[in-house]
Amino acid sequence: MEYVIEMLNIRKEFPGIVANDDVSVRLIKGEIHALLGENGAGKSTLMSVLFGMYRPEKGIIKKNGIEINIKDPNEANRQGIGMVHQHFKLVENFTALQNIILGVEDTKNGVLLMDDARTKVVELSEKYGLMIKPDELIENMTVGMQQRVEILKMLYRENEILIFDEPTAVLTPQEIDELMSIMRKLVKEDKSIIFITHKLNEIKEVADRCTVLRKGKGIGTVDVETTTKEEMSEMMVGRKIDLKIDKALTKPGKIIFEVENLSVISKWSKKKVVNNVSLKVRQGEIVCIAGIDGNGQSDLVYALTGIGPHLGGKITLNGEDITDSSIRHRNKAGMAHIPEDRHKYGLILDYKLSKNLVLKKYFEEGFQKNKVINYSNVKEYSDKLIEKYDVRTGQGSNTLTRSMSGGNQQKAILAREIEENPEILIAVQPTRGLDVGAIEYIHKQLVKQRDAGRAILLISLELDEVMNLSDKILVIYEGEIVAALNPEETNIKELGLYMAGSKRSEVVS
Amino acid sequence: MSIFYLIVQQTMFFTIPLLVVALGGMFTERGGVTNIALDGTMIIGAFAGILFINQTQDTMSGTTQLLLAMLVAVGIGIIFSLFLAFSAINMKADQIIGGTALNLFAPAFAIFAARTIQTNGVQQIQFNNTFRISKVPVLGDIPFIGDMFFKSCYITTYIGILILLVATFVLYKTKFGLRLRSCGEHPQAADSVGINVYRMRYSGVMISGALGGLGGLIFVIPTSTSFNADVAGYGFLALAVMICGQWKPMRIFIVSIFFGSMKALAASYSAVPFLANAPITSDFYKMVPFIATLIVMAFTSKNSRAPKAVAQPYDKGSR
Amino acid sequence: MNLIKNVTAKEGYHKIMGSVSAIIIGLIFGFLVLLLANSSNAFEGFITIVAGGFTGGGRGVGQVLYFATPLILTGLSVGVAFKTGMFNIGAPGQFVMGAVSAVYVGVHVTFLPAPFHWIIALLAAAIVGGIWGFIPGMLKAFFNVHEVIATIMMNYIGMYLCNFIVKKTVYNSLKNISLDVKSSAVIPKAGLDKIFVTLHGNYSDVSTVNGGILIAFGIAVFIYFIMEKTTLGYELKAVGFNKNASKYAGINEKRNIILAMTIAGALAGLGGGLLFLSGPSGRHLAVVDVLAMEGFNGISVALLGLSNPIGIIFSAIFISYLAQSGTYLQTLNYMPEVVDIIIAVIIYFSAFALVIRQVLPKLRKKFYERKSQLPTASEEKESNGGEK
Amino acid sequence: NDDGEEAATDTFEVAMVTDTGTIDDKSFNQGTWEGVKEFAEDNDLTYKYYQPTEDSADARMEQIDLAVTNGAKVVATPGFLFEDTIFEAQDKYPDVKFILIDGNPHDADYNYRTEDNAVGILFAEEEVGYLAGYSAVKEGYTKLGFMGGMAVPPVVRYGYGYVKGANDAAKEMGIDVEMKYHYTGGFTASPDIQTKAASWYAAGTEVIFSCGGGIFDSISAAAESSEADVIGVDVDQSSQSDTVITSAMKGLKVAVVKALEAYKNDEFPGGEAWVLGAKEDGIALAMETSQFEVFTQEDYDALYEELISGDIKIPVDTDVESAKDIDVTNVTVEIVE
Ligand SMILES: Nc1ncnc2c1ncn2[C@@H]1O[C@H](COP(=O)(O)OP(=O)(O)OP(=O)(O)O)[C@@H](O)[C@H]1O
Ligand SMILES: Nc1ncnc2c1ncn2[C@@H]1O[C@H](COP(=O)(O)OP(=O)(O)OP(=O)(O)O)[C@@H](O)[C@H]1O
Ligand SMILES: [Mg+2]
Ligand SMILES: [Mg+2]
Repeated sequence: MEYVIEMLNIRKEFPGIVANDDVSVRLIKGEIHALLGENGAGKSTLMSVLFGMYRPEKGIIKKNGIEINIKDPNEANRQGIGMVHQHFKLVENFTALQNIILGVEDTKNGVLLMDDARTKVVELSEKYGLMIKPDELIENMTVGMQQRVEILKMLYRENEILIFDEPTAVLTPQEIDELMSIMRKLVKEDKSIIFITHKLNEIKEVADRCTVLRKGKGIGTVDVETTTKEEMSEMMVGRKIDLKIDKALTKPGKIIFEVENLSVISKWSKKKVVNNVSLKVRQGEIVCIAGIDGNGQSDLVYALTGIGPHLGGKITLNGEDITDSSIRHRNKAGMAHIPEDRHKYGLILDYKLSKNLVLKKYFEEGFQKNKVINYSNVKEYSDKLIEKYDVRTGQGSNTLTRSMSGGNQQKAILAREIEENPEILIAVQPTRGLDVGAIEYIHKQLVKQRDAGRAILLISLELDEVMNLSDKILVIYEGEIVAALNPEETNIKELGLYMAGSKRSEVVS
Repeated sequence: MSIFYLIVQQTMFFTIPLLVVALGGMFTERGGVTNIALDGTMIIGAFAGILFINQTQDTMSGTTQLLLAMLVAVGIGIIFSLFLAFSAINMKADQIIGGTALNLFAPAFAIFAARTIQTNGVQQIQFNNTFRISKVPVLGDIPFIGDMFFKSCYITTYIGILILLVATFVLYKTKFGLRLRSCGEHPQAADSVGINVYRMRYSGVMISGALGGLGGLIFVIPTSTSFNADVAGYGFLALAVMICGQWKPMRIFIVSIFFGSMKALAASYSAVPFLANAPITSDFYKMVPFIATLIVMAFTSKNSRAPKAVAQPYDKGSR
Repeated sequence: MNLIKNVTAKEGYHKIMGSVSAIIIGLIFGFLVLLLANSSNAFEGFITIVAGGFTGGGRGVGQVLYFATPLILTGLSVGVAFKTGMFNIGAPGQFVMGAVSAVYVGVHVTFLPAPFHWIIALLAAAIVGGIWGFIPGMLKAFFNVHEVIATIMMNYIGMYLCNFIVKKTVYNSLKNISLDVKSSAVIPKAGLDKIFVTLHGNYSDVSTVNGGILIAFGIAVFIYFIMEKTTLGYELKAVGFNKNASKYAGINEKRNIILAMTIAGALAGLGGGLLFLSGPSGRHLAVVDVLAMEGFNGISVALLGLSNPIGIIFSAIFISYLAQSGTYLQTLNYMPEVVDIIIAVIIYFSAFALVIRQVLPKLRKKFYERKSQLPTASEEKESNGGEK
Repeated sequence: NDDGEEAATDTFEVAMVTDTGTIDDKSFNQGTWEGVKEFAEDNDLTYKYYQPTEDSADARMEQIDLAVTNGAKVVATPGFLFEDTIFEAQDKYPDVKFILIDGNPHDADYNYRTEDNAVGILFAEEEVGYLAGYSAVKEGYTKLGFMGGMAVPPVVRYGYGYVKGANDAAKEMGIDVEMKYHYTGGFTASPDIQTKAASWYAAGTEVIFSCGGGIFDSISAAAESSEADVIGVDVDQSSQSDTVITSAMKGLKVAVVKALEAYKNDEFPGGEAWVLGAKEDGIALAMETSQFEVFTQEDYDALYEELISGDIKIPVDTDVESAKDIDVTNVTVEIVE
């Protein structure tokens, strides 16, 4: 067999952990080769080795049968290897064009030749249907657009071997479809693709072969055509997983949380990013706001939780008008919030876990007396939560939060917010970036809260999550609620159409 | 009228060093390293440059000597800045600590070295100022403009303006500038496209060393006849000018002019007829530049934003 | 054995070891400078540096504490701001504004009886210093003005304003310094003059140290308590670590920024009060256009003390100890600047403490692994990075 | 303690303690140091200077203690700031001689007392200030400036003499002169002082009497760029800049050497308070290096004689509140705050 790239017996260690242990992957020219594995299985690490970001402790890499030494990304680039990273490597206040040429700039007498580069970028963009505006700043782009900039970076470098590290995690169904078709176009041009994903549907749809990693070890490579999803899933996790949640029918109670005609003006663009949004959440129901990233969800949540400003409208919690209340007051009135960015908002990473678990409680009677914090009570409380929510850490309550894994950080936030006994829980992308095990756990917790009579407002980009969890779906598009749907009566396709703005209905909430 | 020309000329004495040093600060911060040691760098640069002039003044004079002294100041400034670079980049140390140490070190060293090197064991270094250009040929004859900018001036003023133009060009139009900025914003991104972040950051710090050293020298030359291990805190002011100029060369230029002219006015009010008789004491005039800056800042800072990765050590391994 | 092992496992131990290594490197470097300057006296000079304040006997030790007093407070000032995520270069201005307020009260508010007089004067120092921190705090919280700019500007404004106030209200024109404060406003010696003396013939050389050092200790412990044990400290540090998350948690981040800067200013101002409320033979405010060094030294003190209030006590005493040795170095024909160079080198290397801190646990791990051969490696798994 | 004394291998017989400046401050510290150095080297004595750690009487006393511990038998201390310190030190160290420049020992309430082991040396700065002002006007300058470091007694005396001298010369010549009068607020150079001086020059001032240590650097820098003139102070400053037309000198070095000679010869003038003026040859204008063309050596000598005779009445710091209050007829004094 002709392999364009062979990674053989790769071993890569990090302090205290073996991220890749004797892993081999072989890529055939012109194929889409999927890489499957749980969080932390070592997929990104393996690809970073291929891309020259890390040097492996053991193992060799061959290109077209000849051993090569990829010592840095420059060398990878020379070998025709490009990579779209899981966390985009884009300079936010640069334009698309600047990001694309960065590192491979053409100059004349020391001056950057921007015009030549622009012409080339526009050509490429048209050829693959990427529709990039070269002079737009990254910070003004949607995630999907940013990803296309990353793809253009590879194309601009005329890379033949393209690595996509979890490209679909941040995309909408429509965008995912478009990405798939772009990928197919690319392999038609004789490029070879390594495609990392947790989603078996996607592998089934687009990949030719699939290599599975588990806990740093290579489990095997299979032919996608002839392998079932269940088989692959079992290879990945080592056990059977069922993501379908059995939840009882909802018995909604009285209205707990109500938003009327809320709008938000963006600080940056001065445009209306949330427009006249109204919604109601009742006891014992999960209302989900679905939508493509960048359609005003963040600003809506900031306005609801008091982090950001709002323009007109009214927010009522349990009958009380909290439109202009402070964040602290909202919390006390019964609002809990799982933020979308756990590092930016959710946690103080340099505080130990116990201090983070009382982030919204340290001022309460019992934890504090005359403004002096009772740290033994804090620890006791924290130990209780760690146990109850199965938060896995190195040193229990004293673990520095920064050193915890993403899933466990998320669990800690969940524990903290649920223990607030909130009237309304606003959960924003609560499973972002987590593996199936963690997702399963968090979904179960949310349903449990619903069943206990709490009102939950879920904001999610993941359609599976939306379909599985919600009792009612609101679709947000360009800051407006464009549809209110019943999950029993709709499907992913229809939802996608609303999210993409190509369909609208009269909204009754 | 002559007072007006004088204030313009004096403004340049304050403006140009601030501009040059703040541009140096801009380069290092754009690369992601903060340099609080600008003050120390100025002292070291001025020390080396003035010492050079002092030691060579029997053999040479005039603009050639000044240009050589500037090279010395630049060279020593760069060497000095390497200590910051090593600590901030290689050792990933807290950049404030490294800078503070260098700020402490510079004046102590300048005094120590001056006393050790000079035969009379004195800490001040005397110099003959043979660098003043009383009138630039041709240009000095232009009415008005000539009086303002081409009489009783120093070549350093023009070099300062040249540095501004070059800095703007380098930062925005060259490969180096683009790469440097990416390292100050998102070093991981730079690294992933094969840019050597450490090397870029070293370059940024070294530019700040070069310009800081140079700024120190050109600060001392027009306003004194000896150097006493002190630049009157102008390194810190340059830092403020850089932030106030939002890390952009032209804005930094405007802020330096603003501050420089305030300084010049505040010091020369006693020769300005209508100000001299106002019942205001000199202490208040001296406060004016600082109060004015604060007020301006209050109105212009709303959207001020530092390079994102500044002051954060870059660790290749981290994600 | 186990005790040693446990102690050495503590993070604090590595922090301290980092500082200790820096000090050793600094001293070695200082020795080289001494050799370079005058090799014949180098060894003696080195001994003098190490002996520090002790060279001067009881008085010398007292002087160390005396000079440490303002340093502790300006160090705390910078440290508190650091912990709240801000860099307060404004200690010189806050210090001098505190000083002039204390002196004003000390000279003019004469109806107060003794203990109240100096206490009120100190309060005035803290309040006015606090105002000098409050303004940059406000500007930062509401106008997004970078605190570095604002505090630098406030330094100069404070310096000139102080000169103006001295000249208008408490001026001794014969010496161009401030007037003596009333004796009731002088900070009492608190018995320290009995302890820190060197007998010299019929005369006892009494140290300048006064009760101020006890106040400084007390304040440092108090600040430690505030930062570590109270809700205020919890909030301030939270804001320092992560402004967004603090806001999310309902902490009023603007209020805390202002509060932190105000506390920082009050501390530095208090430092000014403590130093200048001294008798006729003590410090007076001179009318000069020079920023107060005590303020800038606060930055070094805070950094060396890792911004920890207790650490700051030690680092202030340490720097003062070295500075005092500079005085004695003069007798060996060395310039006092040698000591400044040594301090600079120590601070420079203390920044490497982080690296040393990372190396030390590994060395320690190797040591114990070899010793015991037990599979304890897993429990040693220390992680210092994060996802970002 | 004994150990300490044994550890110190060297002792230094002649000591100097500086005030707030350094020994190279181009002012009284430097003058005193030069005297100490010259005398000690000529007489093969060990000598050394000490720099206080801060600006307070206690810190100055600490250095005196240190000097004595290191074997000092005679200590020279320049500056009026030492007045209270020497007041105590003379009692504390009866076996050590103290030479106090620019002041006389007194306690906090200004009760003067000089013991047998101390001598206070003052200079009649107003006399040499007078010479400077007089000669400058005679030379043809009509727009004068005075910049003093700080309004401390010696500087004030220089300034008052300068005003008076200018006035008397103007009166003789029947002309009117203008005088800008300012204290810079410190004895160190700063760009602000340079700017201020440059602005005076630009506004017409022809010569500035630079009266205080380091500020000379700033003022002469301004003079150089404005092609104007400076009068130096304390020592002959002509070598430092071509703009120096003359310097108002006081015999610091001479006085120190004189006192030290007396000490060596066991004739220490303990308890005395010297005031060194024209009569004692304690002051002089630098004539040899001067750039005067009109004002001649003969003019100078005649004037000096007049000063010696005591016919000329010059106000001193204790006579009037401000330079504005000096009784003048032909000078307009403009006080610049
Ligand atoms: N720079 C690093 N330093 C230390 N450990 C690391 C580093 N990078 C990755 N790891 C660890 O190596 C393991 C593999 O990580 P990797 O990012 O390759 O996983 P992944 O399969 O891409 O997971 P995910 O699905 O979450 O992206 C994880 O345990 C991770 O914590
Ligand atoms: N940069 C890093 N340096 C050191 N250790 C790290 C680093 N990043 C992650 N780790 C460690 O690696 C382990 C796994 O981290 P990671 O975030 O990849 O978890 P994960 O396996 O993906 O789990 P989760 O499902 O919770 O995301 C954690 O123990 C974490 O402390
Ligand atoms: Mg992960
Ligand atoms: Mg990954």
